[in-house]
Amino acid sequence: MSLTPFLGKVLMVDLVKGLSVTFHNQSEKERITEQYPLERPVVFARYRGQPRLNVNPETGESLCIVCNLCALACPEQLIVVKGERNPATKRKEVVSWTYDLSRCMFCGLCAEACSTDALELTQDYEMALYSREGMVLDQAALERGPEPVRYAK
Amino acid sequence: MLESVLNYLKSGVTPGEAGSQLWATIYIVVIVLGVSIAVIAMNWLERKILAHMQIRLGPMRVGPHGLLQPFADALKLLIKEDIIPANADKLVFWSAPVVVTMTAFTTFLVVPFGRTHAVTDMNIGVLFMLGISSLGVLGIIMAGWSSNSNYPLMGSLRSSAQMVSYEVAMGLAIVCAVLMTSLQTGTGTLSMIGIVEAQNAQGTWFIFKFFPLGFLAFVVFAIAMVAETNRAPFDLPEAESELVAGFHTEYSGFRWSLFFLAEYSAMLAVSSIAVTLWLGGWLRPFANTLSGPAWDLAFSLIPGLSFLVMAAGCFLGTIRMPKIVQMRAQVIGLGVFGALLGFVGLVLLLPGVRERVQDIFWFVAKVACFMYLYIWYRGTFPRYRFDQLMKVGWKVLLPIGLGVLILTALVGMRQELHDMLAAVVGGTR
Amino acid sequence: MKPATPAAHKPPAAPPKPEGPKPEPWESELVTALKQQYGSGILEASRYLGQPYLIVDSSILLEILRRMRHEEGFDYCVDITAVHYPKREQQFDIVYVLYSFPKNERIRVKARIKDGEHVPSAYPIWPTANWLEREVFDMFGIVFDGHPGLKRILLPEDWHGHPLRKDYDILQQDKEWVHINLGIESGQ
Amino acid sequence: MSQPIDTGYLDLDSKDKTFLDSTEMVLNMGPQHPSTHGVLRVILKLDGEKVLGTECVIGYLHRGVEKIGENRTYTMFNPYVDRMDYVAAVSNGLGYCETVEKLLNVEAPPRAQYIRVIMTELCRIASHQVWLGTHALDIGAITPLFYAFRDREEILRIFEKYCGARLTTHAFRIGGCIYEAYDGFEEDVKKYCTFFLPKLDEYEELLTTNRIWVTRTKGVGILKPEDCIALGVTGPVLRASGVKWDLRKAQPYECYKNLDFEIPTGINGDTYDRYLVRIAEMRQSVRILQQAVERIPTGPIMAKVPKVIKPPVGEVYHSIEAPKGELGYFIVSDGSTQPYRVRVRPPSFVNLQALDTMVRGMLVADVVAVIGTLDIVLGEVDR
Repeated sequence: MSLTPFLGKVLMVDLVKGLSVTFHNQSEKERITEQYPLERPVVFARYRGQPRLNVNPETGESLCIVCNLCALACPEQLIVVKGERNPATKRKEVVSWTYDLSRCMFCGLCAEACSTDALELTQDYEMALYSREGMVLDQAALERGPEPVRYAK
Repeated sequence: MLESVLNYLKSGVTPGEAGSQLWATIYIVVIVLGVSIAVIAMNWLERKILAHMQIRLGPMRVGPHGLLQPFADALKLLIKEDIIPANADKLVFWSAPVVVTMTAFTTFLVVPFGRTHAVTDMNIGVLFMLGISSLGVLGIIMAGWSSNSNYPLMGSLRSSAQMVSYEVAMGLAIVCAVLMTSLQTGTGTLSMIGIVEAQNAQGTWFIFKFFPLGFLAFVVFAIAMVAETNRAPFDLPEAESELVAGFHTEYSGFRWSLFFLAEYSAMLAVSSIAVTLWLGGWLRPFANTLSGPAWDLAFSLIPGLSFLVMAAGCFLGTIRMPKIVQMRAQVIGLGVFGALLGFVGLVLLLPGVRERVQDIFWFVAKVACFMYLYIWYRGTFPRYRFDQLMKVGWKVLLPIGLGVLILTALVGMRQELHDMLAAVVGGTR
Repeated sequence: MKPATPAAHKPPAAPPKPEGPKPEPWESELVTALKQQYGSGILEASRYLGQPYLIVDSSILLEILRRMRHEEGFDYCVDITAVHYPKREQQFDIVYVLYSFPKNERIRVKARIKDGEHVPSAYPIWPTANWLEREVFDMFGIVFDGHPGLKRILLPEDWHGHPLRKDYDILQQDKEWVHINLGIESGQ
Repeated sequence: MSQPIDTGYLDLDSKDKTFLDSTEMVLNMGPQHPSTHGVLRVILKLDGEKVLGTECVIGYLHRGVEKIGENRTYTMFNPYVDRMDYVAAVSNGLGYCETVEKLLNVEAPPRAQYIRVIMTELCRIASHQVWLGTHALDIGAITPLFYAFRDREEILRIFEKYCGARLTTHAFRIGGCIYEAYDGFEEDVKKYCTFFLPKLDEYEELLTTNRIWVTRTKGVGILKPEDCIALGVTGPVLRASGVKWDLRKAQPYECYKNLDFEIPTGINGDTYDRYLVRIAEMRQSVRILQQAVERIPTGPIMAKVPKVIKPPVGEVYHSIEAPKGELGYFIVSDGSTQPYRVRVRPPSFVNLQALDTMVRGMLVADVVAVIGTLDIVLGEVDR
């Protein structure tokens, strides 16, 4: 055994090296914890979160044309769209639109399939609920977007 | 009444020496309370320091910077359901944590926090501490055996083997220190107070004595004591990744918290031995180089000042906390805590108090360094395997301990040896 | 030569889409040698999309595998699996994916077996076959003779049926459980 | 000819045959155990602390992925494969997409290939980071876990920016990628490379020379190369035994043939070598990333694939080098929109089989170390 490794072993250089790493990481600027309700994570534009049905901002009409493509694309078959043709405008209009959030895995295939800009997975991530009841979203809830419970005074 | 109190305070002896039952009781109560508070503080500090090493924040929600977290946990543990497994040996299961806690606390009987701040000055103090602290293993075996479950059994068997092995190395290292007390002054002692006095008389802490012999003995002890208290990297009896929780797997609630209490007080106890034997106990640092009344005064101010610095840290913390409504209670709490620390610091600056208290401060400060080391090790090192642990104990520490012991004896007796050799050589001539 | 796919029993009413690549005969020394030795035991040797495969008679399966392992250098058994064709007489295709480290080649050896027919275990040739065969047993109910411990691996011991068979209804077990434990007809 | 290796069956009823034979203990490790990485149950037969034999009980996380695949269209099945090896979801998706592309006889355009390679290599680093953290945690070092997860966070951020999800990414589609690289993608990856290398040194400072780490891992769970091959073990475990085999080199897919990297191998095939190999692999991945980022071509990211995917009748086996080993897909098409049969050849499942060979005669603590070093993900073992 040559001298340097031997000395290193006797003086426990390997252990000291490790100790110095943990010691240096104690500094305040290394800390990465986010204190969640106070600090909120940055969510990027492509994030696939809570689904939303978009409405035409000027008229408030739903952009959905009841083409049923999203329901066909969904691997979990959790979207049910029912519509009927309005004889006046000759356009299909939504009768019921449900989205079962409890089974959704946020793969984004529905939004990709949407032929208009109606269905979109938004950047809202606070979707937790206390029971499964509220997890089947109807058209109104989807257009409204999530309303997370806030525990502020 | 007041007179007797003052008389005792002036006497400068421990309650044991004074033969005062009353004062002994008071001391015991104070020590039990103090150790419990220290364990609570350790709990918080360990979480915080470990978290910071792991680039986390640690507890932040219960109280400012999680200061009340240990209390919240203690409350939770107290009101938890008390579970005794159906197939456990109930009596043994019940008594195991009691044994462990009792032994852990009993060791503090002879720990000298200062010249007069020990319950008694036992003339076999070191032996007493070693003996009692090794009784703790009994409780661990009881816990493991009575749980009637595989993981606790393996944990307790590991623990017993480990503690017994490392006690040997530990004992050798202690003998080195005891040997050093008998040098120069000529009278060896096993009394904890006597050992510190010997260091005072010899003008050096034993860690620096016969460099590097004292240091080596200290290192042997420092490693053995980590193993003795089942802490990382020797925490095999409770290795959570292998044995779930080791010997206390089946324990919950208050019984579990007793194990916790015992573990931390055992850490404090062995650190106290280390401090007493090698780091000059309650003696202030640089007692021989920086001597004189001015230095004495300066060092006696340090306890109070350090509390004031901590208080200032707290106030700084209140300023840096986020200024929002939800955090107001926390800010106020931190401010109050800072004020409390500041008040303690000011009290410690009073002339009457500071002389009596600085011994305790230095002792506690040294023990605190060891506690930090414990946490630091835990944050850094992987865990040894059982056979490797035994190898370190028997094949590394034991020979080093023996060697240091023999060398210490030889170096200490060099004058006598020289004389003897001269006599022999002279005789033959 | 029959195509190695279920198209054989599919109604030929498929739309006239552009035809995909066809399996082409696989010519190599290995195939020639095998054909010489086993004759009609080698039912088919083809390539599909550049991936060679052999279809052999189940009676000589073990022999072929052993030869592949020890003489042809296919030392690594990548995967063993099965495919169920309920409409065929020989309901199961059992597929061995083999790889040769020295040759950097991958081939598939397939055998067709009837429902209930036993297959010799490849465990003595490749120890890795142990769990892979257990999985095939678990999912298809194909019994391997000479396997050291053929029991279910992914599903619990008390599971009924073999779920990757085409006739296995995914709700079957669920319905039964619901019926027994909750006393209702269906949990869906 | 190699000896058949006993891969572990315990005769649990046969203990206590005679009075003096009663020293064996059966220890049930898992499914709820801190270091079985999920819900693996290992039944250990022990003599004191020495392991006489093991038996793995798996399937607690079985979700029937293969059955689901038969009931979904090709496009719909894509998100499900992410949920097998959930710490390396991108690799799963890549393997599946490539296999279907092979069945369709199309190839992703070059730009898509580069994006895919960058994503998969990032994913390999992320997967190895999870492995490093949990493996170190099993051996008792708790801190590397947090450092590894901190650095993995940066990768997940890139994933989220690129495809909108952090873990189960669903990043690729059959025929290429659906997401164009976002603005600053290249810069992010480059920044990550420069950020990560010092961090990797930091992990190494904590572990590589640490005497406790070395004694805990050297000579533990040795796998000889011939055993590796007989047991079908692949990935870093195989390479640590000295077999220089990596599908990225042996049968290059995507654009790996244009990229310059090395295959790190070990010598002894023990836990320490596997650790070194994985660390070296992370360095190689950084190297690949640096090259790939420089060379990303412009162009389309999606090949011409019909909207409804209907591969011609046929079957195909294709495999890629996932972080854990050879991840293969065997897909049988009957010409319809749904696969007739999807078989996944999971690396973790096959690698886990080597556990018994590796731990026999070792101690209980080594079982934990070996489970960690095999780098299994129970989601993939059980599917």
